[in-house]
Amino acid sequence: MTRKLWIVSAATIVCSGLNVGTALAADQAAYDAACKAAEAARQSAAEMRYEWNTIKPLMEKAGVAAQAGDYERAVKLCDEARKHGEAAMAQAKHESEAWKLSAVR
Amino acid sequence: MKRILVTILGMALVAGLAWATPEEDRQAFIDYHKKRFPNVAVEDYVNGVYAINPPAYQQWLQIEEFPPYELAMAEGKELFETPFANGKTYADCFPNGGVGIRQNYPYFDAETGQVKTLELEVNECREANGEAPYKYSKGKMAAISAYMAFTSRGQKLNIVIPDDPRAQAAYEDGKAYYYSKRGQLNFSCADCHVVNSGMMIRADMLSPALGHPTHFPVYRSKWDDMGTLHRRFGGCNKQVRAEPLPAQSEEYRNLEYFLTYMSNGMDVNGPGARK
Amino acid sequence: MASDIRIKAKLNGDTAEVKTLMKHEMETGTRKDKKTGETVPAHYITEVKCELNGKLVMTANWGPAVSKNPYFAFTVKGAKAGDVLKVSWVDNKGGGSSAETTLG
Amino acid sequence: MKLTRRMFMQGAAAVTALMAAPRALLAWPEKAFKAGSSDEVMQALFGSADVTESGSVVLNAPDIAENGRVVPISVSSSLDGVQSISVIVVENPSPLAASFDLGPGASADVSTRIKMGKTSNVIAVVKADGKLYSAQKEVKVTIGGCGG
Repeated sequence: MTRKLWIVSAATIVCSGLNVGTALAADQAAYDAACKAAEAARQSAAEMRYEWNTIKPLMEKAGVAAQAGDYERAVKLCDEARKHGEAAMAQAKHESEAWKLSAVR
Repeated sequence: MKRILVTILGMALVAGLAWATPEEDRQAFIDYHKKRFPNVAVEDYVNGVYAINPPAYQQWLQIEEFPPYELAMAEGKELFETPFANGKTYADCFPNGGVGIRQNYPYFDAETGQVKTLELEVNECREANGEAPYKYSKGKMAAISAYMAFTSRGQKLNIVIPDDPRAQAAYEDGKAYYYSKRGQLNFSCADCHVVNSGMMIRADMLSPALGHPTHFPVYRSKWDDMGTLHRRFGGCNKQVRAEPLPAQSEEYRNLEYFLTYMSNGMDVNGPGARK
Repeated sequence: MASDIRIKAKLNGDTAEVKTLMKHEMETGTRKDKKTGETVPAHYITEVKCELNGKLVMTANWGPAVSKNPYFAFTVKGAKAGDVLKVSWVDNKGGGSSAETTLG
Repeated sequence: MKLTRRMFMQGAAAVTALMAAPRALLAWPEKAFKAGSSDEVMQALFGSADVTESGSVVLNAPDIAENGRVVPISVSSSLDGVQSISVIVVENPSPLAASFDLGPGASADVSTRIKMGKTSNVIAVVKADGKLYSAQKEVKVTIGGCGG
């Protein structure tokens, strides 16, 4: 699995390298990493049933930016998506007890 | 020192809450609404926001002259009465031939250990008779649900939480869902419909929680369409910027279990028309 | 099949109060489909005719600003039990439907 | 209730039958429905924008529409010889919403539900004995956020 991913990333880097030069290759990798981290956070939040509906649109925007070669923006958007995912996880953890204080009694 | 005291008090409350029975919850829920809207009779909450918003009530009465859900009801009646390919009908799947039974849903099914909703059983009936299931949010499911609710109008909601830890857990789970903040806006269901009911959110008045499930499914002008209770749950989740869960997911069924229990004893008056 | 015109008529002396509800999209022609992004073509009822015992008593001319699943209520004088009230519509695409009820 | 459903597109025969059917009242007033202002609507419908406001025309509409997609409207009149009732939403892109031609036996009392894009004056125009009378009312339309 890890190996496969490595090969895919390597291939991407090579492709990018061929097309637009090595300067952007690192950015593609940075985008891939940021995107992976965001997706992991999203999935964790979703498993807790606390996913925010802001995360997927941010990642979609990031994908569009990456495709257009704007890796800086793509990484930024992925980072934001990851932060939303992490905030959702924190919310889930907090609410698992906090809700009891707001119940009508 | 003060903070410690508050914390201790808070913990005591949390501990105390764990012991509230569903019936105590329901009584507290009604008392809350009586205090919040002293001029509204409990039985009027079946009309949702129209119980607390007189100008909107007047327009609603005009819509009720010939409510758009009657088209869905007619479709639902026809679907309900049309036999499946194997010759059986919905009437064979439900108690009392499926007529006048809405008030008993959702219920806890000891066999599966799950909360069963009316819509879930409509699809179980279809599949048991070799038919493809309907989608849960709208369309034919909402039409059948509308017809079955109509045949139950005036019956009193009678949600039972049996002496079974799994049933109580399902109720507690639904209650937790109702009061937990979620989404980017960090709102719970209760933040809008309990704490702030009657307040305006932009141009809309927030409807009170008591009586909410009595009038579903609804024809919503905003949708220009019919929708089930779970479609509305999804809409509420989206509005606080949370990803909605699938209609008939365990969480939504448990939520319906809790929320409907809160309205126990009130009349079924679905289907409804809402803005 | 379930009717796409529903009629409720009530006789008060010689006055019939008629309420109708018609199943129709009433597309304005300006709305965009959320999925495809394409404009949904205009599709709306243009004309509703109401006849009592075959005699035209009312014609409603509508544009796309009439709400989806249109509601239309009117009253007719000089009606009696047993009279047949017919409501029919045509739309801008040439579709149409009709339904009738006997006053009771 | 007896029901029939016809699709007029089914064949030329049906179309011909429709054309041949006796039609006492005027055809659908396309020009009035396509008009972009209330004056143009009046010109197209009546050939005149000369209208008198009258207490004998009663327009029933909400002060604030619960939802602009479904605004209940009713118009009635105590005038004699009412020939038509028209409903104009001044601020809609196509202001004419509906126009009712009354035949013998019809009372001057109609109700329907209309769409309103934004806050607007709604005008009810009643044509009686060849003259035009009107009533108007502002209906506020707010942009919804949540609802229900």
